[in-house]
Amino acid sequence: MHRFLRLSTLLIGLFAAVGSYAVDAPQPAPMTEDDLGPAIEQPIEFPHNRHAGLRNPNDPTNSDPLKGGMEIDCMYCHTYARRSAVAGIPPLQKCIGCHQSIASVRETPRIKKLFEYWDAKKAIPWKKVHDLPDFVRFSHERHIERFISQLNRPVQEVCGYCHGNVKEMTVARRSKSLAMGWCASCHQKDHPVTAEGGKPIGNQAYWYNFQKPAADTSGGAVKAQGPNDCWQCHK
Amino acid sequence: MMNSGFDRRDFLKVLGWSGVAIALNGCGNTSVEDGKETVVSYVETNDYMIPSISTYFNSTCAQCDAGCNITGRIREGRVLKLEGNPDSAINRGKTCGLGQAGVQHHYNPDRVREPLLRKGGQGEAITWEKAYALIAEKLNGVSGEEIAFLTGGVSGHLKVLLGNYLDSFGCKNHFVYEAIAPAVLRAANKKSYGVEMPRFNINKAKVVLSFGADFLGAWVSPVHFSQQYAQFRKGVDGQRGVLIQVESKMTLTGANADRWVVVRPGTEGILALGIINALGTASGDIAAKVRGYDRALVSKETGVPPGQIDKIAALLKLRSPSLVLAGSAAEGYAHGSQNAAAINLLNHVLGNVGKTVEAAAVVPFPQMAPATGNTAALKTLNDGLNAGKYKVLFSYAANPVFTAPGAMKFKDSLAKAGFKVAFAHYLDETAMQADLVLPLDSALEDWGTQVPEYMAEGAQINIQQPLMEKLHANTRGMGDILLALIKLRRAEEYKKFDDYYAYLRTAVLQNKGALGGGVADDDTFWNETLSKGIIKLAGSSHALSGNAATAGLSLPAPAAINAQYPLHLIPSVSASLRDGRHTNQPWLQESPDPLTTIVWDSWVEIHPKKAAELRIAEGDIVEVTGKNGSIKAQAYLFPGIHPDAISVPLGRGHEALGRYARGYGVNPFQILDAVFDKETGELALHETRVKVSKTGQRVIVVKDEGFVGGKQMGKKIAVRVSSDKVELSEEV
Amino acid sequence: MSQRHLLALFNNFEDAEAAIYELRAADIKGFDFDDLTLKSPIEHHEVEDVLGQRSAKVQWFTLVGALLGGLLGFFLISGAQANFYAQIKGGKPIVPFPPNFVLTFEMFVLGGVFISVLGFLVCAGLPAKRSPLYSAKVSEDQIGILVKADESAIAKIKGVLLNHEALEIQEEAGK
Amino acid sequence: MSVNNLLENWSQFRHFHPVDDKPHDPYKWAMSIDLDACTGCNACSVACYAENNLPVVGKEKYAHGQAMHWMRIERYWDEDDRDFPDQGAQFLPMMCQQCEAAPCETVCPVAATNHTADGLNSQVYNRCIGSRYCSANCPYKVRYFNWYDYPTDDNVWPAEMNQQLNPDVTVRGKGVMEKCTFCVQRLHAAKGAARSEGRIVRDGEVQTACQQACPASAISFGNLVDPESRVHKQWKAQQVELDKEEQTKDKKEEGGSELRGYRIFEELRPYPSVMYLERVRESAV
Amino acid sequence: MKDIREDIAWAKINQDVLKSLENPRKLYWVILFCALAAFGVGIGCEVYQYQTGLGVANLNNPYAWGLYISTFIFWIGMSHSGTLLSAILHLMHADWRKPIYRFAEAMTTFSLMTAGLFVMVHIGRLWQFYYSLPYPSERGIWPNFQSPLLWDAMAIFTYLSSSILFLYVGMIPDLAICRDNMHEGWRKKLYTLLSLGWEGTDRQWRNFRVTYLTIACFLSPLAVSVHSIVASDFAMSQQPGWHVTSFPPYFVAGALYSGCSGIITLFIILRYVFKFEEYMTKSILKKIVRLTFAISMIWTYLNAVEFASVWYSNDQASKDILIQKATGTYAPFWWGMIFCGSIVPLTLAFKRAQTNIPVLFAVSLLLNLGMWLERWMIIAPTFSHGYYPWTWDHDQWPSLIQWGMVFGSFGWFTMLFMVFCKVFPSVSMYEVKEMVYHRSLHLKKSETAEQGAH
Repeated sequence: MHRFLRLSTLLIGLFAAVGSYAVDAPQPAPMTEDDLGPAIEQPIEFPHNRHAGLRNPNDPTNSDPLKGGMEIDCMYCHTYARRSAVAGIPPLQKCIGCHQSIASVRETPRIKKLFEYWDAKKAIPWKKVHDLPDFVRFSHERHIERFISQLNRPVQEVCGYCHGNVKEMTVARRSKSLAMGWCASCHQKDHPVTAEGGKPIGNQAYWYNFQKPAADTSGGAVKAQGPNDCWQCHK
Repeated sequence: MMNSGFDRRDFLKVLGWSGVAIALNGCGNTSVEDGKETVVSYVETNDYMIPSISTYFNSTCAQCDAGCNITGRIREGRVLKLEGNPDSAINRGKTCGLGQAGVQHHYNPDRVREPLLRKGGQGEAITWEKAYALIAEKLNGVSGEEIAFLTGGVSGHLKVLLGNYLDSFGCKNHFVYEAIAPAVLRAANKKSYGVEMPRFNINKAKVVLSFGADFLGAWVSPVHFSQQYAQFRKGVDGQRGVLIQVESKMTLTGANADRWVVVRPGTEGILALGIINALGTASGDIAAKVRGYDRALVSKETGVPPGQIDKIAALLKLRSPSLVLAGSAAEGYAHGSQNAAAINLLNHVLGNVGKTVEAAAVVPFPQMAPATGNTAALKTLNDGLNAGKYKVLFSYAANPVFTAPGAMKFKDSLAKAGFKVAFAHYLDETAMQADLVLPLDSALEDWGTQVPEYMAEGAQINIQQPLMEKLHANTRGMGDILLALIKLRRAEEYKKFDDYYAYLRTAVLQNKGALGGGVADDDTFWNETLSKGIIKLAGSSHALSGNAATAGLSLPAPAAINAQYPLHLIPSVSASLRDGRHTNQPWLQESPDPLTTIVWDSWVEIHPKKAAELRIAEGDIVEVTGKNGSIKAQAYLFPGIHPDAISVPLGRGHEALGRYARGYGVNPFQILDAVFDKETGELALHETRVKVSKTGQRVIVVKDEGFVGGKQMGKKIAVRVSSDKVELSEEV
Repeated sequence: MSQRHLLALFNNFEDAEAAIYELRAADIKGFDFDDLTLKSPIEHHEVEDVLGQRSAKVQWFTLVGALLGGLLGFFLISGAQANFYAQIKGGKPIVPFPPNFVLTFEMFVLGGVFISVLGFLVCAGLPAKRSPLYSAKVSEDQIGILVKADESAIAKIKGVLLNHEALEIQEEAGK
Repeated sequence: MSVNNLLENWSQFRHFHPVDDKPHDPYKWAMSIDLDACTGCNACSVACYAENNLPVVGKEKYAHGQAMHWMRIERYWDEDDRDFPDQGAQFLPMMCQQCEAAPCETVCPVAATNHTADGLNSQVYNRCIGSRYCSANCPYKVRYFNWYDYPTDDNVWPAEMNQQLNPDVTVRGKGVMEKCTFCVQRLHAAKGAARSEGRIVRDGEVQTACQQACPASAISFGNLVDPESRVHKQWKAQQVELDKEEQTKDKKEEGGSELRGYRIFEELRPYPSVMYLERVRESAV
Repeated sequence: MKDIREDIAWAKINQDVLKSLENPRKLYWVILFCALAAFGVGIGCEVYQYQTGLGVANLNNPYAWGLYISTFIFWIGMSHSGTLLSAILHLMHADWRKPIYRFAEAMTTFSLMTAGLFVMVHIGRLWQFYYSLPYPSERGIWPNFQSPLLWDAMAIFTYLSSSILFLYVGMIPDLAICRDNMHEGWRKKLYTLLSLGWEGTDRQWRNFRVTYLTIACFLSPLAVSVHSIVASDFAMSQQPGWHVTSFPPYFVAGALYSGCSGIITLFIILRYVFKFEEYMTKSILKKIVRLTFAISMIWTYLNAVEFASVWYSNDQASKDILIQKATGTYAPFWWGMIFCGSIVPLTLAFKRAQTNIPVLFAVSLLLNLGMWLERWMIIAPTFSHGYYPWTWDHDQWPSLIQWGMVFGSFGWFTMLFMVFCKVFPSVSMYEVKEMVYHRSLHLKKSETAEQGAH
């Protein structure tokens, strides 16, 4: 008899749990850093850490290639990100532009390989690391506008929302799930519309759901969610 | 930027890399992926090259001779779409369906990719060196008289270069052939107005009376006229323009007319004279000429009710200025020139010359002016071929094996030429007969200049430039080929030009002053020219001669009914397929004919009354028999046609031209009689008489309209209102 | 004191009923009347007159299940409609009542039926281990009376049962 | 959270649409088509094929009624029994009317078609399971279903042809419903660009493919809530209101007779976003 | 004529019914084989359609639904018979239902399963079918609860699971009988497992009765709601010919109608195949036939109401469709529906026909044909003759693939049904015993009363 009571309690509990989860469903936990995508072999093992990583304070000349980076702005190389839907891979000429005058690493295997491509005038067949499904319309430009221009957040932080801590990686690896629920987990947060030092928004559209964002009672800052309509992200 | 000396051509090479890497978008991954696809990246790039951002380059549409200026949308090195260039006076940012399909000409899977040499029944791929050597060998010792060069309409620098090449042999046999060009009209205009192609200001007219001119569909410069038409409908001084269309088979323009007047085929001229008579404003010669054309006679001969003639005359009298147009339907008879002259006379009588018929601007470089095609040239060529005059024949941008009237037996004549070289994009019927086929760059890959025949406002020279890198490595531009060939003759003179691009650039820059370059340096001017895609010129215009002579104007009475072949065959020209060179563009095949909504096939339009008489129902396969053969096609009952006529559209019925064209429909050119206009020697397209018989088969007509055809079944869907019920001037 | 089971089979219900009446009236020491179970091939609800109102509680399960289902249905659906992705459809409100009521009804029934069946299993003690004494005849045409009683009472009970023309009496082996 | 959201915003979730008290803000895309200017030339339709990756299905499938023209030109004849159509034909470009209260939206079982904040009837291909209920419920029958897998069908996009495909628009595989989107990819790009500049899209900044091609400029398209837009002015001049099923024009005695703007099947109350202007024919001839 | 003999021995009931699990007539195997073959055809068609695309069904753009949806409704309708017999008649204490309700309920379950298949066959992307189910997902999106299709899905799920439970719960005592009489083997294990240790104790019976009654109470309105929801698929839409207020009752009546005629067909088959002449008596058959006749007249009436309300409405489009149905391409089928649905059942009014098995068999098949046609005539004309004349298409004809799948569905249903009847007792043994018991009690009572009167 108790067995069955247990069973029924269990079932009712499950029913209730599923139900309450379901009701509250659209807040899947954002994936953690541990949730790394597969390691990807690129034609050249590009050291993001070396380029974008933080400087080693003990080494002002930045001479040791194993320690410390050069704090290069993400958008120095991924220059399309602020003007285009895609961040883009820099053209080979950009790599060469710097590396032809950096003699110290000129003979390392990776740089040699780089120059081989350049001499053959062949583009490097980089593999896509963050490859969204083809029916998704994601614009780097919009997100950079929103977070870097309007909210005046640091570049690496903003890029890191989706790309993780690239400055500590060599070859980039996907560290967020990039699945729909994950995107939504950020879209449904109430982000401030503008922040100090950010670009004013003028008369532009930033509200969704047919309602304008209300001023937060405490701070007075206007907050808004990200877009929620299907066509915003699906094509 | 490391390499600042980016030339437009290098840029194209850079662009090209990625074209390969892009697979079918959307059929690819459906979930987040890592490391499966390759990123599009460049070796070198230009500042304005941003992935996922389109760039736009101006060029010229080559789908017909109207010379619309277009803008190509280019992304990741591929041209995706063509739009009209808003700065163009001709098309003002607009395009027609035919123009939209230009990308399908470029990406067509059936393009010729290698030079092909006939070997038995097959073409064998050879190298360009071998091809040039072969041409040189064949031309060796052949006199200029024995060479014939057949082309479609050409203009601009290509025409100059071609002329120079022919000159190098002393050859005068340049045949410019267009199967459905308004050649009779040109001659008639020349006589009536002093110019071949004046400017027609439809937008300034309050009444347009068009005798079979399908200016909204396929006549002269349809996109330009469509815009004028829209303005004309909005009205001058708030008075909405009235369009009256007179023809035997309803064209797209006829379908848009306020009043569509059906006439007995070939009697358009008589009606024109009848209207002059009814107007009663003419005097002198003209009055004398039209005196005989009283309304009873005209009504009897044309089949137009007398009341109708009066109404038209009254309207023309009341609303001025008006515009009278003579179109291909009026010209396509043995007395076509007379018809056109009579119609043009009406413009004189109404005082439209100088108002709505104006002199067009002229490009001040006569050598670049378009060599306009006609059918008389084909007749001459055909006679010459039959006489065995030509040892070497070149053919470019013309497909006479498909478009020559069946009575001419052009295919057999062609076999009599010694060595036939075809410059071709596709293996069309003519290229199939050639000994050597040289593959051409598509219009979106090639350089060129073009001077339109119909000048919209000022004079302009159109620039054609590549919108993307070549799709196929072994195709060449026509200009490049001509340059290579002419180098074989006059090496010294042309050695400074590496390629046609260099030739073009030099030629344009030489006339920088005349082309409005002013003091700009060469590079700036050239880059600006390319970025605009149009060179607008001040241009001059020949004055119109107000010659309203009636001398020699004589119109025959309508032909008696031929007992054996009782019906007129009206080969109709559709806006999208024209003479059939674009039939292999699937968008056009699948774009329904505006009036019948039929797709992918030919049909025989027949009036329901006549059909009832012959017991023909929709979908019956009927045999249309004329003196020169017969064709079989599905019948379509069409109210907009004279009961004594049937109509079959041109353009389909290909035996070659690739997967989208071959085997769809029938080719009415095949059964055309070889009747020519008495004055100009042009082929009279509408003079073929036929009979129609049922074959007993029936098919379901593949068309867009539904089971009840064009009925609205009492629903308020497409609504019409009478002009006195609205106030257009109050609209936005 | 150890107890034993005893199963008597009867040819018809009247005999069994009479036997039960007598057992109840007899008030045998060491035998709790509640330990008497009637087994029958069909339902004899008249037996309640004898056995007393041993009430069934399934309907409470039903009530709770149905209400739970309905409530859950309505809130699940409304909540799902009004989540972050709320999209207007056809000009209707984002939380439209008619469809939600339809679905609430379905969920009401679903909850009711499922929990009723669960209640049935709980109340009827199913699935159960087979009782120590069982005869296939019970599922055919005979009525069985299963009695659990102290050793001391067994003989007495047996007497009563045999009195009422019990066809057969099975006894659990003594412990 | 969701239940909180539900309770907090209850009145909003119970709000009917469209009504005056909550107009679209800042965008409501709408169109008006002047049938007097439309010549029926089909340029719009071909432009749509080019812009939106529409498959060419071929003769056989066309014969089965499986054509995919998002924009179709209908040709009507007068229905009097005269021998000749002496007033010409009537052309009507018909595409998705982007109804404000679209019958298709409510019936989709998976919510693949919804109403967007800028007044479009969205169609999410990757969500669609192909029940075709939307098509069944569409009064205009302007929804087109992928009966076959056109991307892999022979001769639909053979090698090279596929390079023409617009990367901003998904190529639809089999089993998915599709329809005119008002060229949402263009709207999206224009809105993005405007937003970066802190303003809304100006009239004329964005054109649909059909509008851009139309040689007679019969189609105007724009933001209906922008008082500067041509579409707004046209709708206003014709006294056509988005959320009404009866307009001034329908009340002839009140002076609506000189207007020529109407919407098809307005009486079914889908509140279409496309206004047609009646074709005019000269009374004098 | 008696519904059943009161003196039938209980042991014999067990014996007779259990025999049906062992050795049916040869015809059983013939039917099973044919059903398998038909199902195979259906599978083949579906595989082809799945791989090629729905175009092979010869549906087209305005004409988006075809036989799949019509047959879907047909099967949903079929399922109502079981509920009618087992739940509604149970609530009404009509004890003649007892020998036959079991197979009727099985019919409910299997026809629902068949109907469910059609939903899947119908959709364009079967591999994404799960999108239509309300389940919590990482994406946080839900199906559209406004869509009548979703109500359908929910209603069918509820109905199917409730029916299965009802069928199962009602079968537990019988399963115990099977358990007690089976020799060792997989069947014994199966029955032992399924009978949950049922021993027929008073406690079990008591709860059993309440549960059974409760489910029956739920099931009756559920059945009505299911088919009125199916009707909503059409009535809630805007299309002419569908947007009819009387659709829900009309659909329910149609459902009961086709269910009853389905029962007659299967009654006759089972009676013969499993030699159930003593239990499925002609007297019971006669009762069902009379019920069927009554329902057929209700259906006819509602049909007439529909026509009349369309005819007198101001809605020209709906009127056009009605005219189109009666005179257009589909006229033969539409008149066929009227004939089979309203004229043929008139034969059932004749007493002689009410027990004439060959006649009833033929009539029941015709009635079902009529009801199938009815569903098709709801779907097809609206698509071919909707609001928008430009897209009218009167020539549309379902391809062989569609027909193949319709055919296959009958195979699938028959197969499931036949297997069920072979594995589980298709006559409820304990309820037949109850019936016999109560009737004999009644008889005894009246006899004693008579004697007392003497």
